[in-house]
Amino acid sequence: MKPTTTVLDVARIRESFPILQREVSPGVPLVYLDSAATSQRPVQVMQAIDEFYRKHNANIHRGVHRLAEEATEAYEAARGRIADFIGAASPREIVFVRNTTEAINLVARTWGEVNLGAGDVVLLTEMEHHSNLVPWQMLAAKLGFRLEFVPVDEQGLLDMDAYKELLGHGPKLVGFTHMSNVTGTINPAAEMTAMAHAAGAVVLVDGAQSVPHMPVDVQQIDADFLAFSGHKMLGPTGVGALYGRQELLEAMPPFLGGGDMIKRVSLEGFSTNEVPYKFEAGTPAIAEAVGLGAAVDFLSEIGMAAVHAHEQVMIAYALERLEEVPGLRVFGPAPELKGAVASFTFPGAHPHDIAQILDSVGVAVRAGHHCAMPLHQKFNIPATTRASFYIYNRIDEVDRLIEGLYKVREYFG
Amino acid sequence: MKPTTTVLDVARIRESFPILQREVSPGVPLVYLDSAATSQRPVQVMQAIDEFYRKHNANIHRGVHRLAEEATEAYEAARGRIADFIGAASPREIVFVRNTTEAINLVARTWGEVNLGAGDVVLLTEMEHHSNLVPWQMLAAKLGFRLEFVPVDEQGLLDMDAYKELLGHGPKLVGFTHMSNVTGTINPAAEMTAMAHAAGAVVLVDGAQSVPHMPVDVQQIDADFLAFSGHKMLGPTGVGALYGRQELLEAMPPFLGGGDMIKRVSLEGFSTNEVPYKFEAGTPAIAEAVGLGAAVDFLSEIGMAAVHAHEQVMIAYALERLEEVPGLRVFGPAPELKGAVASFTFPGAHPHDIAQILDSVGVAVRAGHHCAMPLHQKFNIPATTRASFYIYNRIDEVDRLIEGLYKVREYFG
Amino acid sequence: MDDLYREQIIDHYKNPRMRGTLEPHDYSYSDDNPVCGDHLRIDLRVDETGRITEAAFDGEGCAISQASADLLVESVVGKTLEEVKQLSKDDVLELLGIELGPVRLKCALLSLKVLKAGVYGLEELEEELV
Amino acid sequence: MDDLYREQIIDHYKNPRMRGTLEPHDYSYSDDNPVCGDHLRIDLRVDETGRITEAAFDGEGCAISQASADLLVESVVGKTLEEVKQLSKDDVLELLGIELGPVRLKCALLSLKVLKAGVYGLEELEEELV
Ligand SMILES: Cc1ncc(COP(=O)(O)O)c(C=O)c1O
Ligand SMILES: Cc1ncc(COP(=O)(O)O)c(C=O)c1O
Repeated sequence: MKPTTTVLDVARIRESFPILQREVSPGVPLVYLDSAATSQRPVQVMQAIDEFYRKHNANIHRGVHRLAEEATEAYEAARGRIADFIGAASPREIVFVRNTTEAINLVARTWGEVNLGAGDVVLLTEMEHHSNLVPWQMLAAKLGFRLEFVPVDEQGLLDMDAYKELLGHGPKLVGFTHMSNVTGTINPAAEMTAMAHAAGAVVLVDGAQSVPHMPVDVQQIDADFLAFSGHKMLGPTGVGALYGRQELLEAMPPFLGGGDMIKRVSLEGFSTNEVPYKFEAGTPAIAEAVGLGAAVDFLSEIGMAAVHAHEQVMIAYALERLEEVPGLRVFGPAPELKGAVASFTFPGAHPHDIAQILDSVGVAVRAGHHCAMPLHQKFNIPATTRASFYIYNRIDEVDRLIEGLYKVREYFG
Repeated sequence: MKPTTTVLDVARIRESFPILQREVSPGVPLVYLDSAATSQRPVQVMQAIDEFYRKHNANIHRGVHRLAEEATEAYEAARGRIADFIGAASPREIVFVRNTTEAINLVARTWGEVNLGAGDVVLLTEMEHHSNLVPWQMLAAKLGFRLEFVPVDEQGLLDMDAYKELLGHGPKLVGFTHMSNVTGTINPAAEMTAMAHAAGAVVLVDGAQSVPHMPVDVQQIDADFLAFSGHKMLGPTGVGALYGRQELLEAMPPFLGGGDMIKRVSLEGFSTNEVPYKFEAGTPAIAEAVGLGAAVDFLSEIGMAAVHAHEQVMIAYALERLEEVPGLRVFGPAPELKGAVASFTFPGAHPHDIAQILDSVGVAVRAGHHCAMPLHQKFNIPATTRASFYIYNRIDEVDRLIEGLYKVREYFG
Repeated sequence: MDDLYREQIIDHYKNPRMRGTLEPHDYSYSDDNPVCGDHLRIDLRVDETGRITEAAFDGEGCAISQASADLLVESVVGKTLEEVKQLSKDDVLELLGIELGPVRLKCALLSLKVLKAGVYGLEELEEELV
Repeated sequence: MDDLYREQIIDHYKNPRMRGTLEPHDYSYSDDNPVCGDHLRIDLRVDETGRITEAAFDGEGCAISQASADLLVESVVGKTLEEVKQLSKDDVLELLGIELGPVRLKCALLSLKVLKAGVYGLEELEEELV
């Protein structure tokens, strides 16, 4: 049944997103269903960046002049807002990075480098994004530890019995995505971290898809590390964050070397700065951090519970309609177990061609392996087409997607 | 003698920089002399970012929909413009990074990791920024190679006889800054790379200060690697570039692991993508790269030779006036051997206090070790105050600086 | 869109003329398009004068990549290896008869890339194709 | 600015009352402000009841950090170690009598940081000072 409204005032939200007024070609308005790849940005975020550059722009930390102080305050205030947003105990637990990928590499190259060795096990899952797989493969090749994987079933859910069993191998680190970017599966993070902690493991949660779309509280899920990207949560590109528990961060060696991460340097050596600065070498993405702060404000004003509720309505309706399309196969569990992401295949039509035909009617979706080749291998398909939704999507945009899919059938059916 | 004009139409240039209209406190207009830390951004750059977000924003490379194609084209076009700007043979030789610091760490962790070992020598200079020192110290601690340093004389010039001698130790890599961010010294890059190549070394040039301020052509100076930051050359924060000769880049292992840098991934392992993508893991700073492209256009329109000529006039006049101030000591060589950077000390007044008093009259300068502690140790001082100039600085802003310094004398003289 | 999926392309995609493998062959090469996980292999048989006598492709991928492979492989039979080396991106686009954005261009050119790699070795052609 | 460099501060900077070193001492700690390379050391002598009988600081730095060190060290003579543990950022700012931006705040608080680190151990105080 088609819902007539959701919990959000989508019309009002859309006023903040000028790109959604765009036509893809004359007379063909944009239906943006690719937010799992990157979200759009509201004018509030663009204005925060613009205002920073117009009024306060300077390099931070080392300056005593007015602009430098204002820039430092703006940057650190953003850190504080992000800490609050995910329930961190202190802003010091937030390290600014470029994106989720860098955040995970940072953990691998610092915590991993000193805590992992031959004979150790790192436990991941079969549904990981390459970002939470390749860094561990690179490190494993170097240090000689073993990777193990929690299997995914045909519904796209983790096999929790297998998880329990694999924890018995005593992994030093457990890393899993909070929400799959392919199936939308929301993993039971709090339960999984509790089990991992009981088995003595440190837990890294890939929050790239969860932090933008649902309430995430690091203390409630008890994550040791949480990685996420600004660009998927209304913020600018070029900035993301790594949350790390303070005592872990303090015990870790530095990541990149350079300015700001040091306390003292001589030609002979250096000593490191305090956390989180120890991990932020060189001039950071200052304006982008400020922009991410504005994005967090925008989301907080709506409320993450409302964001999630809206998306639940969207995905339930989308799955219902997708099932009507003859031959279409959707991957992933029931709507209440997942976020607003639907990946599917269609017999006889390559995912790229589906995306292209949808594009011709204005519907922007993604096609490919979505940086999760192993999960596609598991499902025995090279690629899928993926539609993903966010706060600015309307119910009737699902209908536009379905119309486009009927057009695909005309060509390839 | 006070020059009445320079080669640039500074009044017109200033129209593009709204922040320069700002007052630091009521009635006290801003005199921004801190461009060596970070430059200001022209509206053209802000507009390029804004327009990207308003019209073309999407994730790149993996998308077939219209926005994704436009975003990919914009990002790659920026890469091409940056390649042209520094005379690279191909856009493939440009890797987008966060900043100079990351660029140098990238070289250390990829080229360095496979080419350096116990018994090897890496030759740097005493005037390096921490960004071109700490990454090598970290790697040396791990791999056991030795760091050697070309000495700096009291004028702030490299000792070229010592350089020749040190090349005799057969360094595998020579790394030096093209322009010092403390003394402004411009090192003879072409001559130094020729000598280093003759000695069999690979050469990394830190272009953080040179690329923004003078014509730099990688083929003319024959650098193997050149690192620079967008934020010091009118571009946004969060983006910079590493130039690397294509055959070197191709032979190097990847840097960070994750999406986009791979060709194929399975649970067992991965194969890497082509250069430069091999080095760009995860969603890059897309809008920022586009902004940097606009910054390069802005600079190209002015012409880098004109930029340098303007700054020569500025620094010659600034040095002349600084010498008038009793007791003030300026570090660095004669104006024709340096960029538009003047670092100085004043007896009885700490550099921080000088900067603070200058701030009170609207003059924004930087105080501290400028991330070059070893050079300050060499000069036997903990810190300096630094004034630095760019295309938007007027001759009379030098006079404002000098007035401020006389005020410092009143307090601390 | 009607441009992009004109009948000829859908036809070559659904009913490829040149799909198959040649065993034995004189030249063979396979590669992927990492963007979408497409895979393509091209086999060639060549006579003493360096002229291609038989050609076949196999793999999976989108309509653009498969139709382009079919059209391209069809077009090289009877050509010399030297002539194959001269083939350009524009030749492939002419065979397809459509305009393409940068991402789909990779799909369309995968077949040319694989063909040339088989004939020459990968290093040399990367340059040429960009 | 007149606020920032009011006479008392310039006076304590130019003519510090408490500059020196105590050898032997009961407590001593030194640290840097990495932002500017300032360096500060504080020495204390304490009687059996835990009351500070003598105190001195040494180091180099800006007027704010040096005047703050001089004022703070002067103020702790006669206090107990327990009382020193209670000292807060606001106590230092009150001694200085000025308002400060975030960067200069670090200069002003370096002396408190060093003093407390000497009394307690560095880990505990980092939390407290932010
Ligand atoms: C010579 C030099 N190298 C490297 C850097 C580091 O630049 P970034 O902080 O953008 O990484 C700077 C800037 O402070 C510099 O002046
Ligand atoms: C689950 C998941 N992890 C990691 C990433 C990587 O994010 P980024 O490209 O911003 O580093 C993504 C985004 O594609 C994702 O969906």
